[in-house]
Amino acid sequence: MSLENKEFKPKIVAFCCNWCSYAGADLAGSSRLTYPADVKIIRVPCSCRVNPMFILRAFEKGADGVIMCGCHPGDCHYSTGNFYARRRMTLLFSMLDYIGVENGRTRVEWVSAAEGVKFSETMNSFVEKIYSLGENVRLGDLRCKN
Amino acid sequence: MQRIGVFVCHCGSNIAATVDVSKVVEMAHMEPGVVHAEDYQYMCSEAGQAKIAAAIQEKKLTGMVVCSCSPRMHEATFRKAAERAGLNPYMVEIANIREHCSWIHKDMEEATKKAVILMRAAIAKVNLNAPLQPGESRVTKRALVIGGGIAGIQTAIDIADAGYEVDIVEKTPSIGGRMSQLDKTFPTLDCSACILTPKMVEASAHEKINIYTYSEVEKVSGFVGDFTVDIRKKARSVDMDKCTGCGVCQEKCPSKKAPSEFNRGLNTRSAIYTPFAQAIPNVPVIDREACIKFKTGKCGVCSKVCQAGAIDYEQKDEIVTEKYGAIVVATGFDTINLEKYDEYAYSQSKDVITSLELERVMNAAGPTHGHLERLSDGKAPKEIVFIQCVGSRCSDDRGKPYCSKICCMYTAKHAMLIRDKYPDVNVTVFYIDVRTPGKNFDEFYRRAVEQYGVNYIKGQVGKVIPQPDGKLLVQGSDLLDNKQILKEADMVVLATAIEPNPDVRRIATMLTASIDTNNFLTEAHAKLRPVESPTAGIFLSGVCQGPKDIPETVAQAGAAAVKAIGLLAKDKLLTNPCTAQSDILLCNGCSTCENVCPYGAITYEDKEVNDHGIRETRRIAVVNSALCQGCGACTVACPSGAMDLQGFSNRQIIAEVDAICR
Amino acid sequence: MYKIAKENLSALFRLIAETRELYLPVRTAGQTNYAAWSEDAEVDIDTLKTVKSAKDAFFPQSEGLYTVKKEGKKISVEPEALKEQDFVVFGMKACDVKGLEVLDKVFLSEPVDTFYAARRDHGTVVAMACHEPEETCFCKVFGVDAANPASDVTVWTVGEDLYWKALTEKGEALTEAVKGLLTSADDAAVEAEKETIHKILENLPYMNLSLEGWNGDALSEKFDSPIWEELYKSCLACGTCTFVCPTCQCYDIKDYSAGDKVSRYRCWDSCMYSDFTMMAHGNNRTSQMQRFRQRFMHKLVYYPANNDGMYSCVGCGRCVEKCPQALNIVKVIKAFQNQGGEK
Amino acid sequence: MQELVNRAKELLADGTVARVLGWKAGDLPYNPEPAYFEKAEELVDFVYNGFCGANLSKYMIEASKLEGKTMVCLKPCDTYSFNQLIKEHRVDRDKAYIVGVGCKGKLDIEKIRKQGIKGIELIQGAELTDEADTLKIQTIYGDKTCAYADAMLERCHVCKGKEHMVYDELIGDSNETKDADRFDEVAKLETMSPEEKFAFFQKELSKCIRCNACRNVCPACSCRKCVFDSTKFDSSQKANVDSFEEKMFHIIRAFHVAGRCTDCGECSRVCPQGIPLHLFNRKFIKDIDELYGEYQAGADITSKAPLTNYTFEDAEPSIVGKRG
Repeated sequence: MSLENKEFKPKIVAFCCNWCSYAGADLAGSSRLTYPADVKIIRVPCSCRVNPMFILRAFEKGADGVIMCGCHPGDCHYSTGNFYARRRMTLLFSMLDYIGVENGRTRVEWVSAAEGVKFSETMNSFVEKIYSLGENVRLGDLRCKN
Repeated sequence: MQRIGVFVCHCGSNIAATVDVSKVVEMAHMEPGVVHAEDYQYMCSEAGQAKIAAAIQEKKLTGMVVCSCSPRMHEATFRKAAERAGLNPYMVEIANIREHCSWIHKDMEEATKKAVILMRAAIAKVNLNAPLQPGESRVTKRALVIGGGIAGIQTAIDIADAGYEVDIVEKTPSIGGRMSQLDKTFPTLDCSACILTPKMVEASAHEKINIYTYSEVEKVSGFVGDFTVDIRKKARSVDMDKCTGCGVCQEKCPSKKAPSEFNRGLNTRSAIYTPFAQAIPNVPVIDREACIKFKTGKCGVCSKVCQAGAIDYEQKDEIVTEKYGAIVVATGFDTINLEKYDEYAYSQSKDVITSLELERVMNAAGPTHGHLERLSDGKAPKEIVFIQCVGSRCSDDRGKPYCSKICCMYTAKHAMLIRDKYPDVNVTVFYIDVRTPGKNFDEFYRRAVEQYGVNYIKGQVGKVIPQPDGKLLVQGSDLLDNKQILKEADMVVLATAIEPNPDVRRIATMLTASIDTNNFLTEAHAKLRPVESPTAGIFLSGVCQGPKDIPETVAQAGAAAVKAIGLLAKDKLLTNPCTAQSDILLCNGCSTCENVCPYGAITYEDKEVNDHGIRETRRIAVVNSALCQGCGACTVACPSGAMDLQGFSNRQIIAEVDAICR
Repeated sequence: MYKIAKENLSALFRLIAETRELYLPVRTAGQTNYAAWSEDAEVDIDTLKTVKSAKDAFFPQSEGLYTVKKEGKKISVEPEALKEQDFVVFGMKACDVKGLEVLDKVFLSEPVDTFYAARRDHGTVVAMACHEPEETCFCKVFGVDAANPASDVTVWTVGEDLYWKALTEKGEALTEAVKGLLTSADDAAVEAEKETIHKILENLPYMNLSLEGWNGDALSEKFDSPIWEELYKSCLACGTCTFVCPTCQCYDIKDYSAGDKVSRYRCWDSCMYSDFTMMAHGNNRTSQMQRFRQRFMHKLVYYPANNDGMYSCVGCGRCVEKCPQALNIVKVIKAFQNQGGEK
Repeated sequence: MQELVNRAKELLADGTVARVLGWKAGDLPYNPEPAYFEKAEELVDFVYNGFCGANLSKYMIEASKLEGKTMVCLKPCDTYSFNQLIKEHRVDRDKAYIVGVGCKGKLDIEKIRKQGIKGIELIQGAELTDEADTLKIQTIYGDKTCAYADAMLERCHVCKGKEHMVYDELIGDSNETKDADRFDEVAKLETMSPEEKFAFFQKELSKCIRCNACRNVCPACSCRKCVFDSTKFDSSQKANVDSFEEKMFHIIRAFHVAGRCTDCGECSRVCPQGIPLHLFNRKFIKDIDELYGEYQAGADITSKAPLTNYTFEDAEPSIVGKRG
């Protein structure tokens, strides 16, 4: 392994709801639609399970970008979960933007189980954005930096 | 500390071709808690599962991680394998290194690194897993159907035929619903009563069906499999057991000025009445608002003429409490109030009527005994205009944003029937679009146009102006010819939008079933679970879920019945253990979680707590795990972190985040 | 005695910073606190009371103790290095200097707190007389002379000049290092200043507060007094008083996990907090009354009982200024004085 | 104030209330403290003047557990907090006898000190009955004056109004003190570049000492145990160890009270480091107003809170990057 490789490799956390987006990611996989390995997916039952604490925690521990995917509004497995998630994330992202964190580091995208292509495209574009923003220096605990 | 086993699957070459599985195994050994790690060609195979079982037993594993395909594929397989080997199935986590890794990455080094990270996240999570046990709840083998229209009747018959007791609660004095008010049905032109009445009789005669008419649901508590419902039987003032249905009381009743609900207020009925001839039960009720005896204390004619002695002025409302395993909502619809549509002169002219009123006019049992005549002067009309989409597909707040779906077809039916019976009457239909997706629907509409010469004009009517001579001047536009049209008509029929029965809001609240912005009940999934409410044990039948015609309603009624039967067939329900739990010491009792729960699974109780020596009574959230579906909305709404989700706890997810970011 | 014109102070700070770290009152976003000097720092030696005391310079709000690292299955422990760099704290007032004395008794007695001891060894304190004491001050009650703080170096601001006097070896060493910027002066101006300060102090409302009855022997009498039940009621259980206090010394030890390494650090804790000294069974003190009582009993009874009658309050008055609900140690002392424990 | 004291005596005497929750005179001209009075004679210490800024509604959580009713003095802005606490079942309306007290703007001693006024011995003009718009301040360094408005708390300059949202009776008149829009500062920050915003908040938050005063005074932060004190999230980092922790704390705190914060301004009033904490809460309030319709927490006790509500057409989170 070329550990000497010091070029920027972002850490990207993707929260995916079990019913739509995680399945969408599975479909991207079975369709062999590639996206960078920087993205790591965490499965949650619903986008409404994603606590803003999780997102800040990811940044604290060194994530350079956090993306949350859920069912399209109106299609939530639990009927209303993504509606709440949408408001929560809108406010949280707005707050992060307000304190000067580049808003490209956070994103919400609705991806259905049938949208493997969209999942892959979303991840590709998100990763590209994070590369353009570079390392996350405004959020993050110094103790987690090496 | 857990004793964790890690099992890395090659999936033939699906994983192994891109991920260095031996490296993943090597790295697994480095992780805290891991006491065993191995790889195998196909973990999901018999042999693979045997390896897992052996490791669980030999290494006394308390948790395990399988690095393999998506959990959506084989999580159940591995959980069962673990359970067979004596490990709680909820101590199994899957690291998805196929769909999320080997299949989408080409570079082996990169894919291996990612696989290791995904594995670490799963290990970090499983370190915090706790054994979970699905709960059990009993199922009361009895169903409640709210609403006795065709939807409710069909659902009840289907459930009863499967051998389960069913109660129908109907608000009006008779079952039958809207369909009983219809004259003919499209696209076959069957007589509505002719096909409905046998169903009504079948339901009433069914030994498993019990019908509460003139009754309303008062209170609902409990949850799937175990609902307790209070039903208010409104005082009928007639003893159901004694009444023979002879009808003399109605004949002799001196108060005959009450508007007939059944005939949409187009004529009147007596104070003691059955809504229509084929009513079931054939037992009248006394309308206490209209009854002279109730208003003045004098009269009592009905009591005098009743040979059976069935009249009981002293009767009071009665509350019946019953237990049910499943509840089907079939509350149907009504037409919208037209007061905001002044331009159609509905309130100004008796000759502007709704389509449902036209049904009554054309019906032999209706106010005109089936003769097509103007309600103002009884003259036969020569020119009839139908206006489509009155209040449907409306962009402002006067009407409804949705398509009422049935109007195009019943208007074609009306037009056809009129042209058939009265060939000298001209029929014009103003429409926005004609929508006929259904078996034999378009053919039916084309017959109206081609065979019966109905004049369809694409365009909207701006205004209907009553003329001094009693005619109605219709101002419309013809979009295809791009011209204004002025037409004199003798009658105007409005295809009035339908809306859910106004009672549904109250009922939905009692059932904690969600309703959408148009007051239609929400289905659990728009495509995949169209007859279930998101609230477990609540099923949807008919128009309460969305506009539909009779065959669709009957189909959905049957589907709802099947879903209810599927529930009633079980003796016990296993409940998903990945439910929310409230920490009694952290809960503020603030009700925030309750407000976001789509299932009404959260209630509040005053509980005695001992908070490290401080004893007090606190208002605490309690999750009914039989109702909770585990979405987690409450866990984020809860500011103190008292509410947590088993299987996806805050600490578990945070552990995954940490592992990924480390 | 030396002096330096105030306008040359930045030159002085620059010169000190060449050889030593320099901490001094710096204004950031409208508030003055001790911070490391830099060219851009907005030095503010006119504000009488920094929000936090100068305690941080010797006992930082949080400091690492050691780090545990994991590589594969190998685990290594790396202790945090002790302070090795000489540093100067400039501008400490008499009360804060006295505060160090209180801390010394805790941290320098056996077992010695090596982190604190290293900072004390390497730190030189330049104390500053209080030019304009305020109504919240009551240092005199605890035997502190605001006009004449005794430390490594003492400075007075008089008119456009700052008078400088070294009192210890460390002070002499610092003076030597900056001598180029100092000019000799006589004591006259300083003596006059002292007298002015003393006069002001006489007139401050709290200066004659009586500590009668507060001593190490007063334990059970004070502890059991019903007055506490009255006093604590509006306490928010925040840590403001503790964190602005120059003598509060309680800390918690916590771990921070950063993936493959865990840092153990300590950070100030407050006995006002409901989770202070939280243990598996819960908290020793279950009510806010008990926590509130603890803080003042510690300052005025327990500490003197163990330290030859020395109180662990120095009368800086920060709690008087900063308590969100206007509770403070003066009100506590007065409440007992007024009610004489008769209740 | 005498009217208040008289009324309190009456209510205590006729047994309507078991205690009075108000303010007790301090030993300096500006430091009254929230206090309970159980006997008529204790009311000699009762005070209500310009320095009685404390919002007493949160004390009613504990007072609701006591035997009998508590007469509580609430200023117009405090009543929003009380309503919100009713809504969240944290106080018992039946245990409170709410006297809505008039307010002519509350004073901030820090603002007076910021004008270089020190050694304060006496302050005149802070009583509710005082008509003058200038405070006369006697200090050991001579007599000073300060315009009343210049000494007012920030929140009073953006006052929500003179109306009490909930009360049993009203005593005293209020003044109009609003002379600024509460969203002006937020709007100004919003127009800055990310670098400027970051620098601003970094500087402000670097002062945070994690004393928890903002949290503990906040009527919306009424959790029995804060997430930052519990092990539930592995988030109980007690002190400021790294600049990230203050950000985490203040963002999450603001988020937890989003849609519940009445903008009572107590957080900013009590911060020992003068951090304008209201800028966090108001950002959420402004966003909520703009995105989900105007909402004032505590204006009533029945409306659905913005974060427990939704519409199908709600803005997408991507709006954050698209707005001006």
